[in-house]
Amino acid sequence: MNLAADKRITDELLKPLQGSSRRYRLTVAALMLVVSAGVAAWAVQMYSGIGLTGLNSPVFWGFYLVNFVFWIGISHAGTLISAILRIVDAGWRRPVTRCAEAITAFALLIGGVLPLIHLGRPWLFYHLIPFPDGRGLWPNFRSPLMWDFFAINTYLLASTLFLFLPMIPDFALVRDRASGIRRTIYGWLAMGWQGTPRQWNRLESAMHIMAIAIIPIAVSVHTIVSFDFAMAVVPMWHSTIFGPYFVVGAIFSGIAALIIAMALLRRLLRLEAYLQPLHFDKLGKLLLTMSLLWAYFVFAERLTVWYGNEITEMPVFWATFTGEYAPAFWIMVAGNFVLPAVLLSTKRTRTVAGCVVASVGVVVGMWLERFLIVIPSLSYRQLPYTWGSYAPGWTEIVVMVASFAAMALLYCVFVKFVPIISIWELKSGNDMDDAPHIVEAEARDAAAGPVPARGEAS
Amino acid sequence: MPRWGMAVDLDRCTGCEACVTACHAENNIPTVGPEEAARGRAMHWIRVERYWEGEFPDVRLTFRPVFCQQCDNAPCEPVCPTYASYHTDEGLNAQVYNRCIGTRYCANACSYNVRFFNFHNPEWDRPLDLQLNPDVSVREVGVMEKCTFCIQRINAARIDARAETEEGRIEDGTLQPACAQSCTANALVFGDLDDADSRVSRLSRSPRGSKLLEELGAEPSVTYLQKGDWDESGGG
Amino acid sequence: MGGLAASVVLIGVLAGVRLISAQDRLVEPQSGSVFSPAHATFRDALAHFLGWRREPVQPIPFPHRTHFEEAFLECTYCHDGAARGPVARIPSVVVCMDCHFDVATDREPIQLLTSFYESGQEPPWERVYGWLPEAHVRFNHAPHVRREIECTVCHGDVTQMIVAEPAVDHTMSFCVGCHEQSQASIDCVTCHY
Amino acid sequence: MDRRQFVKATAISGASASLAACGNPEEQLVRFISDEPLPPGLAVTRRSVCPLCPAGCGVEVRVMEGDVEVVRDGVRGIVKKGLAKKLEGLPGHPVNRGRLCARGQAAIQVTYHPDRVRQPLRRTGDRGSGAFAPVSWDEALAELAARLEALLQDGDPRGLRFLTRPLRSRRGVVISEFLERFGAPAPVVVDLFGDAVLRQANLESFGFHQLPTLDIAQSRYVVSFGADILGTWNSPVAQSVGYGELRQGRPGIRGKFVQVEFRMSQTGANSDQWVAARPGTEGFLALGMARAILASGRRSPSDGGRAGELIEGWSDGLQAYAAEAVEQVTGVPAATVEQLGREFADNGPAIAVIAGVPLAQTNGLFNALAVNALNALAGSVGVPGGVRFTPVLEGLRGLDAAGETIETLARSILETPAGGAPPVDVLLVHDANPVFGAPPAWGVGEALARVGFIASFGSFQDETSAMADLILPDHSFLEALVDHVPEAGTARAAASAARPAMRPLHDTRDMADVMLDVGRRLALDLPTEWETYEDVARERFEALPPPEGFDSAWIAAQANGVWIGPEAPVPEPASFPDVRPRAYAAPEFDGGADAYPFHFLPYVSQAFLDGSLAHLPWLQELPDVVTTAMWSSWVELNPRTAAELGVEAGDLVEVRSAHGALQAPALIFPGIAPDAVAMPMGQGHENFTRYATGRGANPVRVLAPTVEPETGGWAWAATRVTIARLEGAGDLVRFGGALREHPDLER
Repeated sequence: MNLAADKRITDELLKPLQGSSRRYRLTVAALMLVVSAGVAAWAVQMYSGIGLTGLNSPVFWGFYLVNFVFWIGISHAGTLISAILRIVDAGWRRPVTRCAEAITAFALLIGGVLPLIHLGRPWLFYHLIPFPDGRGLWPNFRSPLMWDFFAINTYLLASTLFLFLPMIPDFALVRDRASGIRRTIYGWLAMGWQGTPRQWNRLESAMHIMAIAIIPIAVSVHTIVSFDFAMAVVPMWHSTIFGPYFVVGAIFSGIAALIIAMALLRRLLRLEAYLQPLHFDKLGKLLLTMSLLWAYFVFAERLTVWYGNEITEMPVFWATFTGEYAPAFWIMVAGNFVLPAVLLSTKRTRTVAGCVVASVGVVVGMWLERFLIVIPSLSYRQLPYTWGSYAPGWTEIVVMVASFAAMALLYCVFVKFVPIISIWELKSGNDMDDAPHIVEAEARDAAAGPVPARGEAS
Repeated sequence: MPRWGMAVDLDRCTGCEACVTACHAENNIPTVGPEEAARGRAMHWIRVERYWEGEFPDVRLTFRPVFCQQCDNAPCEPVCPTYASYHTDEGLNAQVYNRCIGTRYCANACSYNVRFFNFHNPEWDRPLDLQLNPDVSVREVGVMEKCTFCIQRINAARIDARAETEEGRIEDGTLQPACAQSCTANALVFGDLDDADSRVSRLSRSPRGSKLLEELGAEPSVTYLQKGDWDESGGG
Repeated sequence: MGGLAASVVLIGVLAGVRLISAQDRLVEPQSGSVFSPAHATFRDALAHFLGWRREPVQPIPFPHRTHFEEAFLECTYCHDGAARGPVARIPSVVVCMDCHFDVATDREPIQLLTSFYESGQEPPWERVYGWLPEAHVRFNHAPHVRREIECTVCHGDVTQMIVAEPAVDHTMSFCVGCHEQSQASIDCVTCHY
Repeated sequence: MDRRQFVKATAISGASASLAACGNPEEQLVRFISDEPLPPGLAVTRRSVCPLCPAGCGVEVRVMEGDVEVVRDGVRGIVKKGLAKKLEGLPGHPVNRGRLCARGQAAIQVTYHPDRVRQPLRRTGDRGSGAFAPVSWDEALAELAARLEALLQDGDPRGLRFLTRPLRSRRGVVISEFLERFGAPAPVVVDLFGDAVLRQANLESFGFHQLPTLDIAQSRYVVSFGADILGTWNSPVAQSVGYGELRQGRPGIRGKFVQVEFRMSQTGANSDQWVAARPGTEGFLALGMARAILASGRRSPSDGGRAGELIEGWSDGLQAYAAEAVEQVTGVPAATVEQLGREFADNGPAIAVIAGVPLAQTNGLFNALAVNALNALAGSVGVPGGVRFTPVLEGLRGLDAAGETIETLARSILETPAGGAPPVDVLLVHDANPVFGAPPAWGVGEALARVGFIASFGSFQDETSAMADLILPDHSFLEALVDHVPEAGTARAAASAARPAMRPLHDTRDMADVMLDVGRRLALDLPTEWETYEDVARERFEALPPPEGFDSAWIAAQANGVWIGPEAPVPEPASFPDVRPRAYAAPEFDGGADAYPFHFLPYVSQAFLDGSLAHLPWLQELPDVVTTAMWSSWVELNPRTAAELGVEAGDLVEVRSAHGALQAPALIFPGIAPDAVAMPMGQGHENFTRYATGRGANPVRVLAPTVEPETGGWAWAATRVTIARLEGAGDLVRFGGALREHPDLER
């Protein structure tokens, strides 16, 4: 690759960082408004009590936890794409990784706040933190919620690091082109990056260690989230399959979210040259794989419940299969299985648009899956006298909308400050031949002037 | 150290619900009003479940008082992240309101659904608040609450017993939670399960006895004595 | 024997309620006025959360030391509930007037005290110790007194104070420390229910 | 947060937790000196009697010191008062034996009710509008005395009437004596869902004009014809205590309990055998059982004694009541009739009891006489384990319905031609709400509107006291001296007496003291020693034999909460009325079966009784045990009927009779016959405190004014109705979920 191509990539990818359009500012303002509405709803709920939600006895958990599990699931986008693909050194990952890692960090932030919103007395959340004092009080380490607390914090820390490390060379790049306060801030973020071989070496090995370490963390996080349910003797929660089922579902929804994010970025930031149909094709295949895996788990779960015919589980089974929750169930099956299977099995429909449509189906389906796990089981517990139902309250709906807005907002802000495609990784890629656009540019540049030896950038 | 338990004789229980009101009076349980009740937030630490069987005219209706079973192996306890729900030395599932941050996990874990949550601050139209029992906390918004076996009475009885005798033993029958005290048909019997001679432990060993949702393995401290059958020989 | 018991009971019954009632009217509740265990205002909630509090200000600088050293009054003479039950109680001005009808009537504070009594009011004593309802603490003096735990352990040497001061911090660690030392129960529901 | 500072914060502890003023000096109120010295933080036990139903359960009142916000001489402040905190059954009371029902537990809320009338009120708006303004007691009493004085001046003392609910205390004597000295007719006792029919039957069969005491504890077989013995009827706590013993109180012996009714009540749910008999045919079934006993030779007709002789065909072995005929009439299978008869005779002591729907029929008296005859045949009357009668204490006897009823009173007022002076000029109302409880056809509301002057002693504004010109609020029972003589529920004579458990919270006065005061103002010739009601109550107690260790029964009653009479021999009936034997007549229903296909079976609500307790929030939120409904009223439909009408649970339906219509949500109820609908009484108040006003529907609105012809008792279960589904859903709040414990697993 030549210098001109490098420069071209750098220029194109740094473009979003240089100023913003009116449309962009309006979008951010609108998103901030929605997020503020969510914060306000939470404030009102704290003042008035969690009774503003639709929660009741017996449905003590509702939309907040549905969205919590949903967002934690989405957060698995980064892990798989980035870490696994890094480890196996799949070349096509390069334009995709940062996009995915950002989803992880933001989804975790959002997902991590939701259980706090869900608390009856959120101002006392510090009871979860272990600290010694004369009262002899500790949090209860036997509680899956404590495991959650630690797992999510660990994952948040790790994924933030994992996102941050490969950004350092790019920060340095921005630093070198910036002036004034921006230069100071990016200088601080670049942590003295000079691009020495020693630094590259360190970065590479750190990335490698993180990539390996974060996979078990990610798997454990969603396993532990599944344990929040599986540990309780609630019909259709108390299941050994929940750990892997949740992890698969998480990765599934994460890929779908990633595809949607990529499609949006591609369109809005004019990154068609970098996020190519090739990437969608590969992610589409992955999504299809996960869809089949997910379907397998759902089949296994429901078959065993149906065949086992336990008196306490069947009311939940039938409520979701033919009863009041059946519409949600069948939309979920359509979105999570039928749609991806149809659209993604053939090359002809595995286009960018096809992938996006399938992904939207999956995101909706996976949200419904979380809903179908949390609500029907609580509605139909062991004693039929206690059966009840649930409909969300206004704060729950506002906060849910705000959580989606928060994701969009964080992303909007992120792309303005950080190159959303890892510039150095793209440059270092040896598979750029795959990208016809780059090859063409190279050819044009070659015709224009002398070309330095390839691969010397590092 | 005593291990508190209860025996519920379903053959005696008439479903009169004296226990329900007695519990409200003793334990400062708020009335939530019609709108909140319609949302499924009514609080009754003890309730009388009713189940229909058969069709008219061969129809049966059975009652079963259900309240916290004070399980030995309680599912509500390990799930609480702050130890607000924990096991006392005397075998009670205690709820410490101070520690409760309102995750409501315990309520999900409890298969008997006997935990109640303060979705809003409880309110008493003045001067109804003058009736509140000063020996019992008034719980605020965001806190889980449940049957305590009238822990305030247990503590008071223990203090009295220690003042009176050296070993401070609470004699069987001197201590009753409000529900058992009001029970018109004497269906609820409370006492020390570790005292082999106490009424409750004798009833708990009855062949008519069983535990609610026994198969879940929560090992409740409450024994239900099933309805008897009448036969003309006069036995039962 | 039975007659004796009966008359004892009867005295109890008859002493229970005298039918002459002061002309008290219950305060009319304001519209929608409710009792709530939470804070009345946001300011209260914040002050509670952050632990802001006001030092107690007493209407009369009650000299505990004088009453102990010169009048030879035991703590339980005035705080008569301590040995019997949960609440030690701040004595009524009626108890003060038992003596102060005659004693030290020339002093200004006593005149103030008498004026409170004559207007049918208690002096607005402020509590020095105590917990908020949200602390859900139930403390019973009687078993502690029966265990012969000196008042000074928890209240400092009030006999040497003029105005009672919060000499001991009634923190949970303070209670738990003592309970652990004396092998009393530290089960949560011993105090929190 | 800093824990140390947190704990240091000053606070108002447990007993005064109700005051939010802590720590804010600007909110701190003056503290008045208390004149009720109570041990701080400790409970004191006082005694009382539950006033909510005529059973008269003894009550233990837990009283503790508490802070009360008051205004004293215009200054707002706080004062420590002794406050009732909890009611518990009085151990050793022969009726309730230390137990107390849900309603009794909730009685404490009467005292602390936010909508209690706090001082005398004078009407300022139209009658029934509920607009009142406070007046002083002096003014109020002067006004009442002036109205009464005017009657005396005009020589029309018969223009005064007194409406009261049945009273089992000497307050009844104060009322009666007052009226007699005044020259007015005897008080009109309002007891709409009462037991006038059964008292009459007991008088005719056994010579006792009172309700029976059921010795269930020692019985081996109990058959109840419609009587809600474990819920609301007679002395439910006493009967429940006995029921517990019947079931599991005796080693090796477990009694059987049979319930005969058309709609499963809470009591019916507890039966070992539930028998659905058509309303009004229960007496026929009882005689079918008697016939089976006679035919089997287990008993002879002479065993029935006088009670048997009152039934036509008795001495001939009741030929008309063959099992097949019984099946035809009642719908109960012939084999069941034979089986019940055989078991009843073989498992003595056995009890048959009748109340409720079977008596609220045009043939109610016959049904009661039939059951009495069955009891007599089995030898169950006056024996342990059978039907007994509590000895009557002369002079302490209560005030029961007799003579003029609210129906005849209303009619006499309404029949006065327009413009003519109505026969009632002054009406005093004590604890009765006939405007709510009487069928509309009697026109009680219209009649009251024509009365010149109404004064109510009500503690609450209700439909009747809203018609009053003057409200003279009574003490609550905890604030008053109470005495009570139970009519039933104990085999030994008993009488309760207790001083006030706490000081009055409001500016109220005891009704009896007010009557005595007015009597003095009018210079009526009342006994001079009756200075206060306490003197009246004590007077007759002093005449009772004191138990061992006491100088007087009055002191004993207060010390123990109850005076219990010596073990007395079976009371001898005073005299028998002269009546002829009777034959069964089919019940007549209002509304033809074609136009009105459903029996309408209202029932006394477990929570609210006849509606007089609908104002208590604990009882509003108490899930009805059979339906789990709270804060609601509802119409019970058989699932099959509901399906035919296309009605689902919660759907709004209209109940229409020939006398009116009402709307209420439907409730699917497996325990009711397909051709009947049932509805609880108690809701549908137009004006009865914030908790009951405008809530649900009042079934009385559609009831026919039919009466039992011989006793004049209201046949409130003799109406037929139609059901129609309306658009939309009703306000049905339920606590419980699924109806069945094992809902179908297959779909």
